[in-house]
Amino acid sequence: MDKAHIKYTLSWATLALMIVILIVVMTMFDIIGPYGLTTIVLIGINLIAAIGLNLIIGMSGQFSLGHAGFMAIGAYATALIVTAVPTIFGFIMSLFVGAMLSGIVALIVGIPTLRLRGDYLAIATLGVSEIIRILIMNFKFTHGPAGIFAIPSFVNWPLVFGMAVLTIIVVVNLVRSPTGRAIIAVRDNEIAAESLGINTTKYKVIAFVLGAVLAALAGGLRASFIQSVSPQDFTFMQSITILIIVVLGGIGSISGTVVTAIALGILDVILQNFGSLRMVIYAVVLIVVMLFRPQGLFGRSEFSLKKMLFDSGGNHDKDHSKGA
Amino acid sequence: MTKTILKAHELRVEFGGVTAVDKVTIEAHENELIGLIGPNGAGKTTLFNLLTGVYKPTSGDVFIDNHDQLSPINQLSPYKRAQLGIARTFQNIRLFKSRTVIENVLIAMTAANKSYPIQAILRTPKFYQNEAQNRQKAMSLLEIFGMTQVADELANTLPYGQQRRLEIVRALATTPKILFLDEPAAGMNPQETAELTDLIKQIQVQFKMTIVLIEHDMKLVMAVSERLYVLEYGKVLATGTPKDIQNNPAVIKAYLGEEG
Amino acid sequence: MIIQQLINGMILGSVYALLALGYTMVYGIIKLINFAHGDIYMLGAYFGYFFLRVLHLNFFIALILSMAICAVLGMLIEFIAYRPLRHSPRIAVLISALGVSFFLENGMSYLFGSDKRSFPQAIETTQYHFGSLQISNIQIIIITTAIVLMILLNIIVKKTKMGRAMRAVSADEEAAILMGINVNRTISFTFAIGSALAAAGGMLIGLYYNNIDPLMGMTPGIKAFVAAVLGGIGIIPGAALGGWLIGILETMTQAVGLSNYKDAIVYAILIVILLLKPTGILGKNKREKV
Amino acid sequence: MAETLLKIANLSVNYGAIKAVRGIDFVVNRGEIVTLIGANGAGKSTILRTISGLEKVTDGTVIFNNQIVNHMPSEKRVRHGIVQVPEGRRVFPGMTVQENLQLGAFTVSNKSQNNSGYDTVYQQFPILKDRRNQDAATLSGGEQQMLAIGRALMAQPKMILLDEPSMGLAPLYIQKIFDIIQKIRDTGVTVLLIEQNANQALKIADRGYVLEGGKIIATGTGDELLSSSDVREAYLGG
Amino acid sequence: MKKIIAIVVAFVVVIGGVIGFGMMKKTGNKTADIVKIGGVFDTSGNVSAYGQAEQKGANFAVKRINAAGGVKVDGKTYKFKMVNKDSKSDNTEAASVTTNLINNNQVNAIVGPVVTSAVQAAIPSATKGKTPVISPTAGADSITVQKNGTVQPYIFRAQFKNSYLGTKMAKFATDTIKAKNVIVFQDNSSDYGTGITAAFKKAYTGNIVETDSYQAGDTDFQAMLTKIKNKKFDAIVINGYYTEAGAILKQARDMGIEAPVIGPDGLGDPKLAEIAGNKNTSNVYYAAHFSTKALSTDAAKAFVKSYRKEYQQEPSQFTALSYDAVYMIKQAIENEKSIDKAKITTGLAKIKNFEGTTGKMTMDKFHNPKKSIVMVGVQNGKDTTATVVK
Repeated sequence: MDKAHIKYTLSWATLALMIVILIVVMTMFDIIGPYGLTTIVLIGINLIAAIGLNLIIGMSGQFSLGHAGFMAIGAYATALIVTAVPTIFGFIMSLFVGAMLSGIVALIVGIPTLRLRGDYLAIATLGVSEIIRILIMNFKFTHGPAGIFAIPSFVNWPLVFGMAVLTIIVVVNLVRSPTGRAIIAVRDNEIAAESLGINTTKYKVIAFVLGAVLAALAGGLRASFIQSVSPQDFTFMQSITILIIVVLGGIGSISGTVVTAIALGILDVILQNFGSLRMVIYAVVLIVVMLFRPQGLFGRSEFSLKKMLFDSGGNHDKDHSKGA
Repeated sequence: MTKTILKAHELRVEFGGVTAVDKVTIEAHENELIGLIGPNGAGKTTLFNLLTGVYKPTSGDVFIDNHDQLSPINQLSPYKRAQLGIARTFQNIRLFKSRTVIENVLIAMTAANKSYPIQAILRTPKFYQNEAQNRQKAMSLLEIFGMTQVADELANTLPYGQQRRLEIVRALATTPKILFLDEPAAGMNPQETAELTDLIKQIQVQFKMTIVLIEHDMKLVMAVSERLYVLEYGKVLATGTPKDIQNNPAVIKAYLGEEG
Repeated sequence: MIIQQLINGMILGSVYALLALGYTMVYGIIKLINFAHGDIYMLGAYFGYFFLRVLHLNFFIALILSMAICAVLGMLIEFIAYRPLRHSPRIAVLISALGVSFFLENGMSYLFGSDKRSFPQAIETTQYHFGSLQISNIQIIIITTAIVLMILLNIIVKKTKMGRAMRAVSADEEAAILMGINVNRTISFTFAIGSALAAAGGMLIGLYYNNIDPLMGMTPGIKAFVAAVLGGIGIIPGAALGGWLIGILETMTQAVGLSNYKDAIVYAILIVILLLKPTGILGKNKREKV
Repeated sequence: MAETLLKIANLSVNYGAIKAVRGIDFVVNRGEIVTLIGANGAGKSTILRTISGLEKVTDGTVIFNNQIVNHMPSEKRVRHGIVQVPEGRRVFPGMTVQENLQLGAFTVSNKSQNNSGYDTVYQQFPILKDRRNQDAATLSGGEQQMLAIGRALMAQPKMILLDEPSMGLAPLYIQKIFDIIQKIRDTGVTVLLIEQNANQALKIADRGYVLEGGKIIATGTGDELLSSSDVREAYLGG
Repeated sequence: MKKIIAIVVAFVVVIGGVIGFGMMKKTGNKTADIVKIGGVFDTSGNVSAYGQAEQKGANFAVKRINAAGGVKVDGKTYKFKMVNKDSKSDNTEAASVTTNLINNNQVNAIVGPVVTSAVQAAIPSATKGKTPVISPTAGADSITVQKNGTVQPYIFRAQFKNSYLGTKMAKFATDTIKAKNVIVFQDNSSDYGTGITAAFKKAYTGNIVETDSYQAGDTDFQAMLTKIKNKKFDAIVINGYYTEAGAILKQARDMGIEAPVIGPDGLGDPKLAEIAGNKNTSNVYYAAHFSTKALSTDAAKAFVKSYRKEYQQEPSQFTALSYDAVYMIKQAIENEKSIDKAKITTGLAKIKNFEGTTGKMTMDKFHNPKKSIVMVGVQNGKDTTATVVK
């Protein structure tokens, strides 16, 4: 590891630390109350799910409409295990089991269906997600449509914050590795990638499975945080909610996903007060953003601390000032 | 006697009743530069696609040299063929547009190197070491082709000639035995074409590999090829040295049409 | 009883088919999953409600008026929300379509409440019995209207100048331009026809089930889309086939006592069919040119 | 006497990084067959596509019938009489021969004109009449080419642009196609022809232009070019 | 390097600003003369029909209370104020909205959420915020009970619990309808449908010929009905809401199935007859708290009268239950003589003989209102009979 890498890693770590300090200070003075923290947690959870979906849609170019199904698997795994073993160990194990289970389902589903293209894949994944939900709704051990509640909570904002940061690190590190490059190569030009000896199915499946694992993680965190799960939480609309975060942020841009998850989380807070007008406003926002930024807020580009901090001169327009 | 690297035996393919390639038998030897010419629609690219595995033949076989033995590869998918040493470029450039030049080359090295996702995620020293090694390899390859200056540019921002060139570099990064070039000079101006001519010669000398070339620019083909196959209506019309071909009446007719 | 269930499936399927036709036409021409299509169906029902309840028009006049208004709305939606994105990534248009869908659903809910409304029974229900089979006049109207509209659509697409233009644009946009076809106008026309069919579906459903609400388009919308994919999206007879197939499948799963798993079974069959035939039942495989 | 129908002045066309056409000038007079010849990638198709409005002009002007048409939408150019038979024929495969022809006449609203259009086409291509209810996809390559030309004629063009009409066709059909092109000219339609088959094209052409790398490198009457060495060089690399 | 320094400085300034702001901020002084009631209603999304009806009911109650002078505690008059937030038919959103109302809006009590799963999601927030939540319509028995069997301290409901409904419906089917064989249709997309079915099955002594499920939002029931048409049964039990039940009723009657239909209070909406058609809405019995025809309490009479005047339409069970929920809070305040959240909670738990529009009720120790079920019989779309099920 050379000096540049250390510098680079440190600056990201500092940024994360600054955000943590900011939140802590704000809670200390009651500027962020329990509601603010709830919002932060929910944003973090959506973020994890959205990064997973971005890996599938953005990085590997596979159009999946089935994210909710994988979130459901994670959520129910956590709900069932933590209810049975209400300890932190049980919780960690449940996240792990949920992620594994979701990964296995994704593998079984992915190997045949990832041959399908574009909208056909979308509809197949939608189908898988609906099948998962309907099964959950009819199984005895999942408690039918009522779902499971009074799930012990082990989730607080530092945990979700940490998990979100971890997710970003894992995904970014993977994307910037031979594996990630191969995944993106398959997206950019499948035929060319194949002609270079890249097993395209393998890399599509890797992205799909990892995306599903992250979805399950998000589901598990949410189950424990909200302390209840029910099949209605994982309908088609849930997949769409996550999809919107990804597309609005820019397909293939992790920074875009992060910024949009936060922005939409805040928008949600504001819109709670608008009653039935809420979704009308949301709809208009969606259409307008797409009309003016069809490639999403970030396109495919990433926010780069390296450029911002260590490049002198050059005017980079994607320069956000953080803070209050 | 020179070793046969690739052989196609009576290769035939039909699409919806139309026979695009009709019982074509060709052979490529070690370190040979073969030109594949013929009028538009003669089936040249289709033949490439059959050899590289994009299409499956209706009948006939393709063999490739594998540890000094010709082994059939009809059933292998393109990526497996690539791993056996077949590399190619495309008529319509197929770069990874959103990636930088060096990344395009690195991607081509994926199959040859074992990758360890866990190392990547944890960013272990080993990962940095491997990455540095790969980058260096890629850089030295780019250097041969004078592309180090643009290594960090996005592939789709390169000028057209450079994009063509990058596609060739990328194919070479898979360390192939045989390289298929599908109209590498298409869309180039005469100067770029001249540079390309030198480049192809250079590759053959420096990398000691077999090259099969589809090209319409006859100046180029004639200048670099040792042997030519002429295709017309999916069949091999003639084969021989550039001189033979240029004076072959059947070929002239195929190109310029009936004279008289 | 099997035959009775088949008839039930056909009736349900007719509505899916009417909706699926719109999806398929739009998809065929601009490769967009028009998520707002199900909501046009809802608007069609609401306009019908207005014409029947407030203006007391004849059912068929109301039907035609509602179809006409929805045709205009369909064109308007295309013009505002899709046309500016014609050359953008397809997923952007998809999100825009979702936006339109949310807008219509929630806009209607905001203006008129999301409660169900009873649709005016403009035509009195009577039952006909054929042995043990039973069918109502409304059911007959639904099947007939659906079939008549499909035949009409077929005539429009096959025999009229605009219909030919639609097929031409969908087959090869550039070649169509070279024929002097105005692509924008043709796409508008496609939206008009598709929306009119959806509106007809909405009104028929209103009449049949006697209740309408702002979210009534959601589920049938997705089902119809699935039907279009099942039949081979972009292919007009495929949509009709897919619609009927899903209708019959749904009915049959209930008939054999699997009502709990109705949708799951439909999706499972869909996936199996897609795996066997990746472009749908009537779909043709197109190879990418290398 | 020669009245200019099409005038291309200093035309350049780029797409993306490719400079496909680099500042060319040429004219086509009314009633002529003019051919553009040159190897693949010389920019011939791009010129045709630009005349039809499928590509944007980067620089220069396209003047048709004394009107600058640089910004006229493609479909409008068809109404003005510029009709193209695109490379690869591009017939509508799922439609019948008759329907393809009807689409060709999309811009013609006059019914009697239209009917005479069919008469002319069917007279010119009797085989199309025999197959008028068959799907275009079932036709052979040569028949499809005839259909593509017939379809273009249905639009009653002032000028027809032919992009590689002989490509991929059997020799028998190639001859037929060239005969037809001459007949078309004889009915008063101006022809701009792109061909790889240089000998054949130059034989029937009044004038020709030789392209290489997006530039015109030689021009002359058909016979002049036939006997010049430039052409041979452009194709066979001398 | 300059940039890094600039960012560090900016960060310090921001943190300083936050601290400064925090120091200056006094603990917000509550507006003393207002009782804030949070409304967690799904006014958008797929259960918005019920959510909108309940929001209307709560708003109407507040309006009536204020018009009547508010609530008097120790000589001081408090006005009520509704703070409604949309939970968009999403359980997570219900939890989030509840937290928001409790912590940011500082409400004294909450009315809502609409459905069982949303209430389940809201429980942790209510418990943490020590704020009473009274759901007008959530039915699952479990929501008011903790895992260890003790009562969920902050959760109340105005609705019957599902098992009570199911049991009473079974009794009614046997005793009054004299049905020996029944068909059960259940909405299996909500706990309401499956919960009542489970209780019904347990309590019913006759024979259940067939149980079929549908999903909320379904409109076509031909297959289900065709299947049972030729079977032998004396009644159909529809465990779900009026929206789908209306459609089932219409299609069944059109098909010639004339058997009596028994349903829970979810059928209790004037829309039922509108959807099914008056003629078809005959021989229908639903469990009611309240009926526009067979009114049970004076409060109900007054409510219906004023509601009709205000909105020119008939109130539904949803509206009435939500209306009652607000009045129960008022009652609790009056009983405990305090608007304090903890006091309201105790007050709600101790409600006795409260005259609501949906009946005279007394909270049991699990926060379920004990009130008698009236099975309302409908003929030609009109409520005609009312049978009290003991």
